[in-house]
Amino acid sequence: MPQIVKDTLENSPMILFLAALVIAPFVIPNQYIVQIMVFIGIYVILAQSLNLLNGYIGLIAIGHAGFYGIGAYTSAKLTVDAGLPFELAFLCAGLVAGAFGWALGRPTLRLEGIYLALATLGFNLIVWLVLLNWNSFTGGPLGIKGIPRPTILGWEVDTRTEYYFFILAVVVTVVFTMARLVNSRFGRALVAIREDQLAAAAMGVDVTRYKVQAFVISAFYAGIAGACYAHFVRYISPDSFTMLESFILLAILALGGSGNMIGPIVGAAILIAIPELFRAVAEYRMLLYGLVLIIIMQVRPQGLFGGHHYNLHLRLFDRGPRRTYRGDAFLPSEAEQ
Amino acid sequence: MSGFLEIERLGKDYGGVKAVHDVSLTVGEGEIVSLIGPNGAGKTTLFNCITGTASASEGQVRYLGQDITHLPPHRIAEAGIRRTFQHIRLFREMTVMENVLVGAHLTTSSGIASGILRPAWQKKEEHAARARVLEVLEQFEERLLPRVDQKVKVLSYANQRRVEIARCLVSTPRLILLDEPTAGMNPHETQGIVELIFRLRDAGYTLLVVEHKMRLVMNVSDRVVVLDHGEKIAEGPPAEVTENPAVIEAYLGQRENAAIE
Amino acid sequence: MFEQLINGLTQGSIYALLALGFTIIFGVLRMVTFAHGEVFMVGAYSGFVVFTHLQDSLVLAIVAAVVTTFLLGALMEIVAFRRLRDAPHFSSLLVTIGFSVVLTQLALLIFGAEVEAIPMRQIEGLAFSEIRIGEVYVSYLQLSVLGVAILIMAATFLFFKYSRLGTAIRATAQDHEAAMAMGVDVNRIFTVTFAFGSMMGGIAGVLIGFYYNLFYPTMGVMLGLKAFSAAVIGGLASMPGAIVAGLMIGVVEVFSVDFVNSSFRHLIAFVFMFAILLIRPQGLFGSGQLRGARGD
Amino acid sequence: MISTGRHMITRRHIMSAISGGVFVIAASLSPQMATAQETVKFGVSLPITGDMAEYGSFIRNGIELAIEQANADGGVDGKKIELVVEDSRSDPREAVLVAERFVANDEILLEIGDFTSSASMAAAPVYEAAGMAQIAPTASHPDYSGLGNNMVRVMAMQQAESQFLARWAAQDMGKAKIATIYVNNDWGVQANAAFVEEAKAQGVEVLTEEGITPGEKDFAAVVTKIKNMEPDAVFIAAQYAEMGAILGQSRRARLQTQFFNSGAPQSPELLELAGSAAEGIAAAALYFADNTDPVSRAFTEAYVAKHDVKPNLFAALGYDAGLIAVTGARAAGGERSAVAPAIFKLSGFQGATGGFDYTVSRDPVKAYARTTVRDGAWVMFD
Repeated sequence: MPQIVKDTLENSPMILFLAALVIAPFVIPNQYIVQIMVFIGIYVILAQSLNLLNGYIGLIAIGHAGFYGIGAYTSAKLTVDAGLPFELAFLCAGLVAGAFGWALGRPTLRLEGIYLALATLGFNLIVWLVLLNWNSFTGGPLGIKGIPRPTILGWEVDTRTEYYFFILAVVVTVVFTMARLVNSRFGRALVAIREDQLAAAAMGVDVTRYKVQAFVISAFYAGIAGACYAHFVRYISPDSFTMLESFILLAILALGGSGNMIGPIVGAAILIAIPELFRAVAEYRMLLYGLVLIIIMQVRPQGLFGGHHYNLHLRLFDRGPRRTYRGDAFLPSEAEQ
Repeated sequence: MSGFLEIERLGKDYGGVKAVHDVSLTVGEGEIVSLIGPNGAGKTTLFNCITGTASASEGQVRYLGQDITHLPPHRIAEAGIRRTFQHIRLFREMTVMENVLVGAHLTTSSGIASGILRPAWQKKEEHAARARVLEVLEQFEERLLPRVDQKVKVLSYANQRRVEIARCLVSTPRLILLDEPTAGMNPHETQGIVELIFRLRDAGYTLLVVEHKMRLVMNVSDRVVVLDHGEKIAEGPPAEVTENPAVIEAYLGQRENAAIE
Repeated sequence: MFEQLINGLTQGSIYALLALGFTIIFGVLRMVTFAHGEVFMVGAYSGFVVFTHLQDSLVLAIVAAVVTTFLLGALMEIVAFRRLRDAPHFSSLLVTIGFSVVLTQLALLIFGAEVEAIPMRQIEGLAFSEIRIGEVYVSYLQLSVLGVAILIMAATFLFFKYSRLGTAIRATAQDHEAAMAMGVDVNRIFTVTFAFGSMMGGIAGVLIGFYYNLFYPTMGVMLGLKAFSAAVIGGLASMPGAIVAGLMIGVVEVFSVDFVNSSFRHLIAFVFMFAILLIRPQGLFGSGQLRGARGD
Repeated sequence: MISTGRHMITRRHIMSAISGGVFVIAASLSPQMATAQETVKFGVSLPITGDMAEYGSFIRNGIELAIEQANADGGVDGKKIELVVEDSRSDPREAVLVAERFVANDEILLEIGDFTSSASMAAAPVYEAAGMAQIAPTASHPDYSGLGNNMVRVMAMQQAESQFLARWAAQDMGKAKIATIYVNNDWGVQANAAFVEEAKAQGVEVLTEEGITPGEKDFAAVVTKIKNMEPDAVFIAAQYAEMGAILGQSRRARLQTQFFNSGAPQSPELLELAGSAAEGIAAAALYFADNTDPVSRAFTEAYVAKHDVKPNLFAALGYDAGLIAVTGARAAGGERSAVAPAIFKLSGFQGATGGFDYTVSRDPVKAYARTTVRDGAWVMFD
């Protein structure tokens, strides 16, 4: 059987799922559902960005909405005030957020556990308060309106379906790049630091450098999510980036599970879809998130998909070694439980 | 020969408690030196000072003439020094393959961009690393190879010890510090480790071993250094050290002069 | 200037009182609770309900607040900490974040978003009477808040210094295993301590609720964050530290209003906390060896 | 692709593919049942929950009263008007989602809502794109009506009220030095900016502009700072909760001055909260319970009859929004895009909050009355 067929079979679940996502906007009559899927896409990017810190390298950040806000405001200011083309502003949103990731990661290297969590929360509050009070630059509570629709190399992303495909493309890129990253030497170093920082250093892993890099990449992805949100809602104000937003991300990771690529996707899909799909629940949206945080920790602390080592890497482009053990008597290890 | 690893008047105290005090010793290239002494004699603290896990309060550690006393652990690892730990410190949620691959961290160089784009050299490097891991695991015959894709937390205690040693070997270091490598192993398994140590010596590695099993120390070590209460009380070839009255007193003193073993 | 200092100290004593609850909880459990602001709110509301619906006596209101927050604290400790004893300590923090969100939302559902207040005629006398110190007027209410805050702090000190239970709690704080070995029922101590810390929050709630005479579901959010900062700045396990840090934040805030603008008061308080975390993570008064929380 | 290190297709692979597919299909069957055509539907987007829920309920009462009266007198072309109320929590993102649902549901002819300017402005592009009229009862942001030809403003622009107060303070009362305190939300910033601009134009020295974070309780520091500046008057842009606390704490800090308020005019809750500290404060009134104007009196009586409590400005604005919606619907003949043009032809239309003349400008100009608090009650100032 030619290799290409074997690979396609191997990756059938993901290909089927992607195919379903591509045809979804045409199959679904109600534009409103497409709208929800755009928000799910944004939260998947955000959840994956936090997953890199909380799940992979084990740095607990509970103030991630700060980077989300920085990305959104950067992209908005660059397009609305500076008139930059969307592509550039979108990239800058990630870079500026990444820079703040460095600014937060670098000085908090010495902090551990609770103290690091408090520092990230402090960062979130400071960002929120600066956005709220710097009226001249950020518009304060008035926020920024009239943020243009994205234009990619001439393609005016106008209708909701077009925006859906834009977000789908961004989400696939983010998930794909992160999947590859965490499955490479870099990813192994992150997980080693999570498991045992001291042993990792003894193996030659420069722990401080990786911690800062993890913060920068995570902040970059969160900034990109912020830009996606800004150009979709076309109006942003500080109260979309408060600490409650960070708690929603924590609930998503808690429900879906962190430390692998699937948990955040499932968590985001469930927690963002439910309040929108079932209007009755909408009023109790935040109550739902709070209850998820309390109950999931009692029932299944590692979350639905936590504790497993799922790695989403597309065999199609990655001629990894087929067998990890030369020789015929390959004893199949029991299922990945 | 000399000048490979020199420790000069090394001291380390934790808030007034002198864990290691004024210890000097040298390890020549290709030599196997054992470090023995009763519990709490400062053996592991000395190890930690050499590998940067702890920073020495006074004195100096020189490796190949270079002062590495206050280098961070990863820089000391770069210099070619590897260690195992008294209490096993493996990456529990990672598989055997991944644990040892982290051991090969310094022999590979792919970073963020190459991790994502996966250029040809990165794939080649990854294959080479995985192949080298399998080679190292083969030294432990059938014990580790079949379990290469299992998480280390499900392995037996002895197997975990072996993975820790494999993790050191995979990046062909020049100096290996083994902290009680056969702790918790039965005689048969201990013999496996002894044979491994001999193979390593023949391959030209230099070893500094902390051990309690006297039989193993006797037939493996070129030289033996004895620590007691943080101070070096004896040094020399194994036969000579066992006759040394200070050593006997240090060991036996604790058993109220029970019959000589 | 002196008048602003009084304002600063009053505001600071409120933060200190709340931070004290944090410090007691962290001191023993080595865990930070994120729901302390909401426990404060629950205390305030229980006092308000009793005062307006049952009988308008401040003492009854305080008793109601004490009972509700003590029980709520016990419940939270069991759900967030006791059942998660062996889970990574981050899970417990997540559960307290869950509680803080749930408590606010429940209050919204039960009491609605409207700001409620005790009709002025009921407390007109207390609200506006004041006495003169030099050329400055200090209202009875301000005095009562300062007074009760000091009273409670003193009582806490005495309780921990001399009472049998207090010593048992301090022993558990030093070393859980050793205390267990001495026959101390550590689980009960954890629950009682958490409940005691929450009760402190409840008392602060009813006091401050009546002082400002404003009751709304999100009243505990900003105060909780400030008390959180005070506990951190003071050194998470040191009670004197929490009190001094609380007063410092109060004064820093008030003078930031005076010299800059009142919209910066919260920003400056959190920048202050962030800076302390970076420079001295164990806080101004915390001792070095309390480097991190349980588990690292 | 969910390869778990082994190279076989397992049960879990198939499961995840199916779950992906199911999720997509289930999502598309969400309830959108059509109902018979004998009713006309108005969408209502308001904060039913969240921090602004109480203002949402006042406005909703006003709208429902107007709709009941309209249904009693024949509805629209004989069809009964039915309100489809959705909770936006006045959060811009939710308001956009609510707008999407209204626009997607072709039963709905027009939309009344949202409470805050930011939520209304976030949703405006959605209504504009669908050509559906958006009647915002309380959006006072200057840019709101310019966002499209379907945006109908009911409340006068914030500037108007602030300018009225500034002129009242400067010209009639001759105040020379004024300090301002404003709640740092989109409405507060607007109200304060307009007041300061007009006050400076009138030659008044503005001592300081103190922003307070929404939900704040402690104003001792602010009030003491302002007292030391010895202002002739203090303008406060805040709703009754913060306003009551500021007045109470000003009394404690012995700050005696003429207070002007925008945000809680004629609010009974303010009197209950501030008690005697509210004596003498000045506020402009668009709607005034004891107003002698016939339409306003009729509205007050109907409201008291239904809710046995006096209506406030927000209820009155909701009522006017309802009236305007009905007038527009009756003239539009069931055509969405015809509603707004019909409304913009209105002139000399009398509502509970005064006259509307859209032919002059899309931003209704209102006459304000001067009110104050004497012996614990809102009364006319002069």
